[in-house]
Amino acid sequence: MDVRVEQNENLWQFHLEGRLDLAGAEAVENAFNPLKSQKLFGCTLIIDFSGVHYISSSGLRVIVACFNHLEEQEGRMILCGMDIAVREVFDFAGLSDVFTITESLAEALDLARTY
Amino acid sequence: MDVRVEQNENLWQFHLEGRLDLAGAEAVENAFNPLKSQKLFGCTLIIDFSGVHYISSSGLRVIVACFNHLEEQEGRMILCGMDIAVREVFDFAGLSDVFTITESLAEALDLARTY
Amino acid sequence: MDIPLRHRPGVPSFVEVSLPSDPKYLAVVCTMIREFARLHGMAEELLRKIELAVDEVCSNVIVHAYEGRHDAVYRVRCTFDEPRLVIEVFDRGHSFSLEQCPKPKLEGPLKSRGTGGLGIHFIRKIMDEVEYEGHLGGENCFRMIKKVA
Amino acid sequence: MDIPLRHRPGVPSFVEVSLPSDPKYLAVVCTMIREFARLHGMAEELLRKIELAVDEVCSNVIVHAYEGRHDAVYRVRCTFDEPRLVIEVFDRGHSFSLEQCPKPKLEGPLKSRGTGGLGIHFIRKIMDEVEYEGHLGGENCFRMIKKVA
Ligand SMILES: Nc1ncnc2c1ncn2[C@@H]1O[C@H](COP(=O)(O)OP(=O)(O)O)[C@@H](O)[C@H]1O
Ligand SMILES: Nc1ncnc2c1ncn2[C@@H]1O[C@H](COP(=O)(O)OP(=O)(O)O)[C@@H](O)[C@H]1O
Repeated sequence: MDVRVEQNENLWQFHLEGRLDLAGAEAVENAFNPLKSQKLFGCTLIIDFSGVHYISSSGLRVIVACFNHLEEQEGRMILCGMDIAVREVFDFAGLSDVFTITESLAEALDLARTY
Repeated sequence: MDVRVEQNENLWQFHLEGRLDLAGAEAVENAFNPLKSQKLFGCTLIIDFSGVHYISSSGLRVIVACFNHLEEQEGRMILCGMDIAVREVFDFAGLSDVFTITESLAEALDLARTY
Repeated sequence: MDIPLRHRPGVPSFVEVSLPSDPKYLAVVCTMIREFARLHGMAEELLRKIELAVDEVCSNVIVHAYEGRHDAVYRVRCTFDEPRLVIEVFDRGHSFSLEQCPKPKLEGPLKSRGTGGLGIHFIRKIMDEVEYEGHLGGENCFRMIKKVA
Repeated sequence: MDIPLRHRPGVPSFVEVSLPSDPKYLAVVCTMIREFARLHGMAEELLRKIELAVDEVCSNVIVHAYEGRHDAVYRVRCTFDEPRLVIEVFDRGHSFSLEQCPKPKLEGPLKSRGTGGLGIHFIRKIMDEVEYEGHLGGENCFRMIKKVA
């Protein structure tokens, strides 16, 4: 699992690439670490799944934990670029309606601008 | 391994799809069976590898056996559509200079017409 | 398209793999079981589900049975007993009670749902039969069956 | 890009698979060993070669050691002992003498080359070390090592 992070003022982008299984979730958790020491009020965090073609419950868990942390601090999260396999697992877990999900990264960036 | 056979007068086409390992070689050998009862003098046989991304020595063996049979009967063989992985194995075996090999199926068909 | 393997009497249709309890190797066992199931003619959509179920069981072995240790060993055996695909995962770690696993909350605000419980939920949703035999000091076995006819 | 697995002392880096001597399952073991090697950072070109070497050894077990029987069982073990990738194939069939395998003819007209001998040729070409231990009545072991540093 490779995570590329981009930050521009209050917009964070996490571009994930690889399997988001138990091993991948550890890597993503580490990538999220810098967020812990930040004020996230008013921030938007985009998680770009276009490089992810597999996710397990361990992957969901780390996304949910980050979402909860953001909500507490009144930040926002947008998920984008999910393929059908990844989307299916979010559906399985009843999580598709909880998150803000866009098809493409471009749409996610557009949406972030309107916040 | 799936083999689609097309015959048109003295032009035979074998379109291979799948792994050409020991299991695949058995399937190809079966597909070649009808050739045994044919007069192959003046025939051209095109083997289209565009659906093959793996070949082992078992795969080479069945191609070589068919080539030898054709030569005896004064027929011709053209191989086409090999990707780099397949081509590498032919090279390894010192077989690339023995066979007539074209990049594409279109080129193989063109060449067959000139015989 | 490949011709799916048919069960021939007397020919065992199985594959068994042993590997360390390091999360990095989950991809190895998943890839292998997926290929085995693919050979038996299962469609992509089903392959994805089977892969997820295997991954969830193995992840639980690593995290719960072996408490996150990476240097223990577990075993996955996959048998095609037409029309049933049987997958068994064996470990020598802590056992648990499958029946007493609470169901996860899948509705309402995220905060109220709590974390965890999704793995077993996925497994039960995907597979037709799920059972677990725990053995103190011996091998535990998590067995799941998918009918694919 | 994934970060390649590093060898951590005390953590075994291996995977071991048992499977029937049916040619259909060659794809399963090849896919698995390829994924194991990929995890350890090996490049695509090397993965292709390793896959070929494994396939050739296993094909020989099926065709020669087990005389084409599909219902015997063999075992493949792959260990990463940095920087060496060690692959061992165990069978309980006929043994042979690796040293006495004749080299194939790779030049001249096809007719004059004869068939066979290519498998061992490929294996020797790809791997850095190749050895074989035959045991009457016990397990034979074909071992090959690739240095990947
Ligand atoms: N192989 C196992 N060994 C020991 N305990 C397990 C095992 N699998 C599951 N459990 C127990 O069942 C619970 C539910 O598992 P699961 O649904 O996968 O959710 P999670 O792993 O996220 O808690 C776990 O929290 C654990 O207590
Ligand atoms: N695992 C094995 N068990 C028994 N004999 C073997 C084994 N591997 C190779 N051999 C012997 O070595 C010879 C050369 O093998 P190989 O180079 O793979 O060519 P081929 O299998 O095409 O003959 C075989 O013909 C066989 O006699």
